[in-house]
Amino acid sequence: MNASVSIKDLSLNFGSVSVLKDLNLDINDGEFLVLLGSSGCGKSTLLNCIAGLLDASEGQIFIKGKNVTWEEPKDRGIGMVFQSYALYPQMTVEKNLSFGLRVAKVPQAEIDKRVARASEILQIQPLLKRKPAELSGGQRQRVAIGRALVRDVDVFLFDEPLSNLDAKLRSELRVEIKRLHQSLKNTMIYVTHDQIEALTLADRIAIMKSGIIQQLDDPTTIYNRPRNLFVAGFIGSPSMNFLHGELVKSGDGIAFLANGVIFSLAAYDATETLQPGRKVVLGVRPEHIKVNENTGGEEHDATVDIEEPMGADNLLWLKHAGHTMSVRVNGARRFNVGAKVKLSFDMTVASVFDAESELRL
Amino acid sequence: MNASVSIKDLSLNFGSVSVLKDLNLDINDGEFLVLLGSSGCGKSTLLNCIAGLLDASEGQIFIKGKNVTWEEPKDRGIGMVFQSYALYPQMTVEKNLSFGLRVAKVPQAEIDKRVARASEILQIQPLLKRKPAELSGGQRQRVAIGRALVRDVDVFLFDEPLSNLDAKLRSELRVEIKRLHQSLKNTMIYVTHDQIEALTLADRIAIMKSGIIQQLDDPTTIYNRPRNLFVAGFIGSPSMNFLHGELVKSGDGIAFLANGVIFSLAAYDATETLQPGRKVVLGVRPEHIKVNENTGGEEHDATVDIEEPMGADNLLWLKHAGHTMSVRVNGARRFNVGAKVKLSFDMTVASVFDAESELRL
Amino acid sequence: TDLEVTHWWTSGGEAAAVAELAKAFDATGNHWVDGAIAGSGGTARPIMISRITGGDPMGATQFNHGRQAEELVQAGLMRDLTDVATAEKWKDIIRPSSLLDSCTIDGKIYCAPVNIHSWQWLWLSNAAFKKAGVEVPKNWDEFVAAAPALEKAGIIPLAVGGQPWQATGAFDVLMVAVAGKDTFNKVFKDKDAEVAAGPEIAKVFKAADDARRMAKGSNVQDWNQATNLVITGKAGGQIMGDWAQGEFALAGQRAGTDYTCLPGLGVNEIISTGGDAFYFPLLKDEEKSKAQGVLAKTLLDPKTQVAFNLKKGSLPVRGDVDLAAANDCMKKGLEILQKGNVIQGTDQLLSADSQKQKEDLFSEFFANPSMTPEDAQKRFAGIIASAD
Amino acid sequence: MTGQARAGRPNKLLRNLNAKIASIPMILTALVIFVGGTLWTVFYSFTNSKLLPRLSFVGFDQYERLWAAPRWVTAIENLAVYGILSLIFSLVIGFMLAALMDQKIRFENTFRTIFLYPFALSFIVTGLVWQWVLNPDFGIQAVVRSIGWTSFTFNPLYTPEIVIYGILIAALWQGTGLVMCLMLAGLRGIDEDIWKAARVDGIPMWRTYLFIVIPMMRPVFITTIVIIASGIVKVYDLVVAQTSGGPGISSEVPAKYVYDYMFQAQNLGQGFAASTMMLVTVAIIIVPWAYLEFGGGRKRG
Amino acid sequence: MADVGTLNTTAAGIDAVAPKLGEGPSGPRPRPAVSARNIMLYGTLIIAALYYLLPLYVMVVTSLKGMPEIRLGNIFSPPMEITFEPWVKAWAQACTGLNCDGLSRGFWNSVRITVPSVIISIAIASVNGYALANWRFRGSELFFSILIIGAFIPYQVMIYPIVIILREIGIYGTLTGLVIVHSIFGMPILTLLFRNYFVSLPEELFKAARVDGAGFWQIFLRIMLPMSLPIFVVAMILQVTGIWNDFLFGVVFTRPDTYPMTVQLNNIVNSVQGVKEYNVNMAATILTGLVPLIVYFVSGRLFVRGIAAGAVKG
Ligand SMILES: Nc1ncnc2c1ncn2[C@@H]1O[C@H](COP(=O)(O)OP(=O)(O)OP(=O)(O)O)[C@@H](O)[C@H]1O
Ligand SMILES: Nc1ncnc2c1ncn2[C@@H]1O[C@H](COP(=O)(O)OP(=O)(O)OP(=O)(O)O)[C@@H](O)[C@H]1O
Ligand SMILES: [Mg+2]
Ligand SMILES: [Mg+2]
Repeated sequence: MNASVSIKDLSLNFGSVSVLKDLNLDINDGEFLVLLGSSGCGKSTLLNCIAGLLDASEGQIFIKGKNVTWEEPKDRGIGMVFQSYALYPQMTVEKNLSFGLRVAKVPQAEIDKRVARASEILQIQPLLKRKPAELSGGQRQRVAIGRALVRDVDVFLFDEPLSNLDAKLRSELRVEIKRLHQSLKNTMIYVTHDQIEALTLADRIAIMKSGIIQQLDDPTTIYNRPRNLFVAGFIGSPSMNFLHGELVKSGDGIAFLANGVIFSLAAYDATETLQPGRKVVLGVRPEHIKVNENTGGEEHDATVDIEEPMGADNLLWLKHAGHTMSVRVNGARRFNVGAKVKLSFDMTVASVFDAESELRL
Repeated sequence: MNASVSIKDLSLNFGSVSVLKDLNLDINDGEFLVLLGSSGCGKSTLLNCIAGLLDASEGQIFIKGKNVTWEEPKDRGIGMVFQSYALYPQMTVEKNLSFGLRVAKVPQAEIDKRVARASEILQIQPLLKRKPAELSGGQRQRVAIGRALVRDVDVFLFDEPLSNLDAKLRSELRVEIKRLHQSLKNTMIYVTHDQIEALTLADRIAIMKSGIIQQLDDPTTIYNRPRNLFVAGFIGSPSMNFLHGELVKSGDGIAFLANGVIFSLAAYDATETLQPGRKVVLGVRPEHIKVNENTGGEEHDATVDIEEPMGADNLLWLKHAGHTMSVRVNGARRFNVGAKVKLSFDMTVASVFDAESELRL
Repeated sequence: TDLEVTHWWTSGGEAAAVAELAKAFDATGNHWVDGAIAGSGGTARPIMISRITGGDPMGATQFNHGRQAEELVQAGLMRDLTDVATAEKWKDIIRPSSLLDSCTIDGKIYCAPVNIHSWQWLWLSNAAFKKAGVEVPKNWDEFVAAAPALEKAGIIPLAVGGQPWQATGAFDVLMVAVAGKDTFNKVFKDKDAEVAAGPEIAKVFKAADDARRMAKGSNVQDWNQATNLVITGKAGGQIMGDWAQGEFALAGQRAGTDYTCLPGLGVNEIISTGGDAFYFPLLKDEEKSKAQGVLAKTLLDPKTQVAFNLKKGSLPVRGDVDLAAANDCMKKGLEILQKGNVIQGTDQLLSADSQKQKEDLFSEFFANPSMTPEDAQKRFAGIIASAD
Repeated sequence: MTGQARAGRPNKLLRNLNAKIASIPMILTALVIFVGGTLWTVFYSFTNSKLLPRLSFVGFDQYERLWAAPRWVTAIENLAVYGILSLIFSLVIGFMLAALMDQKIRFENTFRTIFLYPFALSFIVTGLVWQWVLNPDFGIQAVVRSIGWTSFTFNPLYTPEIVIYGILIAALWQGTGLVMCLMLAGLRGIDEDIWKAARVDGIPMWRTYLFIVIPMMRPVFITTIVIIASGIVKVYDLVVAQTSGGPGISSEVPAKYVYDYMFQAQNLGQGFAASTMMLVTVAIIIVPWAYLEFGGGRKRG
Repeated sequence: MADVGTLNTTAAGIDAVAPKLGEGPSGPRPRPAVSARNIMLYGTLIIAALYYLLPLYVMVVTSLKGMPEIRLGNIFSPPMEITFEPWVKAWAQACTGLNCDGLSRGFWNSVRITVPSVIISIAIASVNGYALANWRFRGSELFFSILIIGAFIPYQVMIYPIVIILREIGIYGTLTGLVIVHSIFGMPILTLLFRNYFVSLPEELFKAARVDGAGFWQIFLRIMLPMSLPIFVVAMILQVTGIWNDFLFGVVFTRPDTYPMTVQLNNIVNSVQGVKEYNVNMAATILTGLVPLIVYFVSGRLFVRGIAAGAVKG
């Protein structure tokens, strides 16, 4: 198999609490996989299992085809980057980078070479003689990445590496990590609860909830075809709008009925799976609703409740037939609170979920 | 004057370090003013001065026309909400809300009434008997707001109330605070370093840097007509693109020349202030650059360097005549890295800054 | 050979006396390594015992004459001195013979007594009585009668230090003086609780009650500080063993002129024959064992006995030495000894445990005026009843 | 490591082997010394061992005698009075000093050093010094009298009813500095926003301390109480140096009873019975606490 | 850190007289430097400081007086005539039994006892604390709980069993034996301190080092130790004072030629020759306490920091 990291039936309990449940995951060589999920869902636990910092209760872990379930972290060919940077405060940057190599008794010449290369890639040469306390947050995180880099590992593990940084720095380093991956082509596993990071960085995203992977797919699929209600609600900011109602027949096609309002589903991407009478949830993303733009199709009346101008965009909270709905419009378009507007829904990218199983139909 | 809070020539030093410098600020009655700035610029210090938690070195503070420079915090008619919630951990929510009133010997009936009202507004009735430790972050922050609410104050002060919350909760509470302001119509002063919060909540934003207010304006003005380079760069995510070059004559109009490429400034909103020969910086926001959309105007060649899909949007990092430029396009439009594209710039909303004074021209 | 000797003789007179022992021992070609532990037997004894039981014994150690080392001997931790004793004919020379009996367990001799200490002395400051304008008393009753005059002159009538054994000792002395030798023996030797609860002892408690009243205000802990109160005339008198004499001597005072001593409190001229003895832990080292023998011999050498006891203010354990240099008080003691008016010390008669219980009782009694003599006597009888 | 895939889980005992090896001193101390020594002590408390331990059992005799002994009862009462007062006063004084020190004062280092230095001195030294300062003939009483107030009486060490307070004064002098340090550390750990919130709410300072800050410092108080309490149970040297249990038996404490009967009275059985009673007392106090602190709910693995 | 907020909390509490009216006080700050609050604050502190300093003052003053002057009475009055005689005597001449070389002998014995005891007990306790914090294994918490409860056991109770154990091992009376005893009795509190401290260090640091390939000892020596200065200072101070001041073990578990200074002090103080020589006693007392005092004065600042890190959390 060409899976770089392969996890088979992994379970992990802390005492009586089961944190990971029968988890299976294959990560391809050179892939950038993001583990996304809310706090406490077990992302870090999974990453620590892969790194060998926690012992699995059941199951096996393979890295590059080798069963490493009981190997020491250092023998697994992994490097890890932590949220809090975890730099050794008493060592200079250079010593931080070379610590693992010195422990492994790599010859000095080789150490120098690798440190030089890593610090060049990360552009931290001027910082080599400083101590971590003398670095800014972004610089520290770069050094932390460098520590994995010098060890020439097969798999990089990142545990929320950017969440201690401020927004601006975060977006800068995001780009850097992306560049790093493009040039190194290592396998990278990246834990985050920030969906923007997940969407921008990932080749594939694994969305987790309570120790179970909900969906494992590329970002576009995850965004546009969420497998279930949880994924749909979790991804996207502001959240997808959910309308609870049922499917009804309308003409020859099928439509959605909620609070007495009918939405045609003719344009939906999988009408064949929709049966009338079923209780469903319709999900539409805020940017897939048009305001006062006559598209020629179906239009719905709504009232502006709150307006949140965000610069490039303008977020409207609308009241529509008993629902509150968020809609994203261009930042230049401003509305008064209380204004009456007309909405049209882009059903080609909407999602319909079964109300009971919560799965996408 | 109808200023609710008025600050006159306020200076504050910590020892020899001057943190606030001759600051003047008038906040209107019922206004929602956001103090925005990066970490350490003095936002909290200013807020603490208004609250009376720090003594000004120089200057005066008026609240509702009364000079309160030397008043106790409790006598200033202010309520304050802190980033760390600062709830009293061993008291129930109810006690937390009423403690200040009980100390002030307000009659019990009145206390009950006010607590009931506040908890209704904030929808925390079911939590009244719990201790803070048993609440989620969002609930805690709501209680913290409630504590200001029961005290029936004229001015609400918020010090980064949402920055300890996760993204989802943050956007929810943001809406709630906005609603609260719409219904209470109190004066609110809100410190944050999150520009989205600033843009969405504020009636006016005061952007601070090193203890000095750089610009005080409504969000649209701030976003579209930043007074100087700092404000322009600070607001907007991703940042405005800056091109360094100079003004040249082109035909009868004026144009911008950078790295040998000419940009016509005919559509700029204040061409009269532009003189040829001047060294300037051209600032264009990522969403004001169109990619491969033939607008009929000037077009520039560029190459896609990195693509960051973010769901609703897609952020492209482009190489263009020696600059790196970020451009925001619709999330549905995807590009390959290395693809050649054509850009057109919307100069009606661009900004030109003097390279030396850094002021917008 | 170096021999480490532990003891708790650290006050001025005591230290001078020890120096004599060391000198004599060093003269035999060996070396006395001094291991003094200050703070009376209470502090030092546990340390000595720990070391012996812990397997790190010293060459020789002081104990009070009596039952303190009984169990160590029984556990086989002590050296049998019978060989030395026979060679030196201790049986013949040591007097009173009860001293050697205390060293004898199962017919074997385990210790070398070095001195006789008697408790039954009342030391009086002549200067204090002069200041108070009364005659120096000749017995306990006169002393009690003189107390108010002393108090009026700002003098504490009776100095009693805070250490518990001082109060106990004073009581034992009062018992001999007030109730006589027979009662004393009935109580402490035969452990007759009935006598202890009886009228004779009630009289003793009455006297102790007097003593308690007279002792009010002596804010000192150590016995020699109390003695010092007498020496400086701040107190009228002190009930203390003959070792107090060493302190008077060190202060340059002379018996008769500066101070007066009343053996048996001037009532019953009887003295007890407690004292100190050296015990020798069993050592593996041949050389050292031999040196122990030498030391034992040296300790009982007449010359050493004289030199040591003169400094120490105690009586020698052998009847055949010449104590021409002895002062008045010591001579009085020798006389009584000669007459055979002796009793055994309570250390010899009672176990350490019973002694401790007594100490607890009497230190409380002396410090707590609200404790009635009757209550105290009841408790005393209880202790005697369970004593061993 | 052969690189060969290993199927099974390696031997459990060998995992974390280094940690186990490194913990051997701790395990030995805990098991052999503390558990073993304690059991040994309890075991022999049922014998009538005298100078040397021996196995002649007498049932609860030693305990009956113990509780019949006025000195033991006094010792227990003294320990209770001393313990409760010293706990309260240490905490109160330590906290007040810490609160004062926490006011951004100048010369903080100087004051802290002054408050803390007695802690560097042993109880023996502490006892000696205070014995002297409180000596009625030289110390405070004499000095006050010499400046004219002749009826002034302050003679705790020779007054049986209040002698325990004389010891308390010395103990507080020696120990409050450490408590202050602990409290100061605790105060500095309080979120400063709490102070601000309380001020904005108009809560007076003493109420802020009493109702908000002190409850928040629970962990500090627990640590402090453990440290003070373990010292209280063991109090011995100070009493010996200051009063030797006197006057009479009025300042006796249990540890001294144990020591005296084990070594001076050469009645190990009695001493062991007394120590066992002390251990029982300690266990009654500390086991529930230890359970709360360390038993329930692990913090992390 | 407590901050300006705290400061002003008090400031406001007492200084309620600040101008209140709408009238603009545009002049200088209305708060006087010497406020009622400051008088209260510093007044209390200074009174407290006097209480703490009094005994030290008495000790020093007395040790510089001659005996005649002491007998005259007032212990608080400064010496009329300063004499260093008592110090000389305490250090080099005071007698116990036959040995008249004062404290000087005990001093070096104390050094010989304290240095290895401190080093070894801290070494053991720090490794224990580290293992407890970062490498938990089954039962480790149980042993730790036993250890903590052990902190409450009076030393006297343990002497007998320990004497037996040391005797059985055959190291009774040796320096090794004493060092072991000190290590045992220092272990509970020190282990608690170290454990709490290591728990408070970021766990990620430990994980990072493991990923870097460092093992149990390497992480301890190269990562944890260099970060633990404050807690080591605390441990060092506690142990230096504890061991230096120890009397009981020093006297029970050594022999006269290796008696520590405290035993010597006890001998000098309790060997009264007639009148107590208070001046010599005081000088001896100060001399004995000098080492721990110096340790405190030098590292007091780190002590508070370390306490904050090791004692308060956990
Ligand atoms: N040592 C532990 N003992 C017991 N439970 C633990 C332990 N570590 C983690 N858990 C629990 O396991 C669950 C998963 O924790 P984990 O740290 O993997 O979450 P996460 O997804 O990384 O969250 P976050 O985004 O907050 O880092 C949580 O519910 C947590 O409470
Ligand atoms: N008590 C103080 N003593 C000395 N300097 C201080 C003090 N408090 C704040 N400062 C300094 O004053 C400046 C402004 O601090 P302030 O807390 O107002 O920043 P801020 O804008 O609120 O930052 P943040 O976003 O991080 O909260 C900082 O440089 C800070 O270092
Ligand atoms: Mg995590
Ligand atoms: Mg701030």
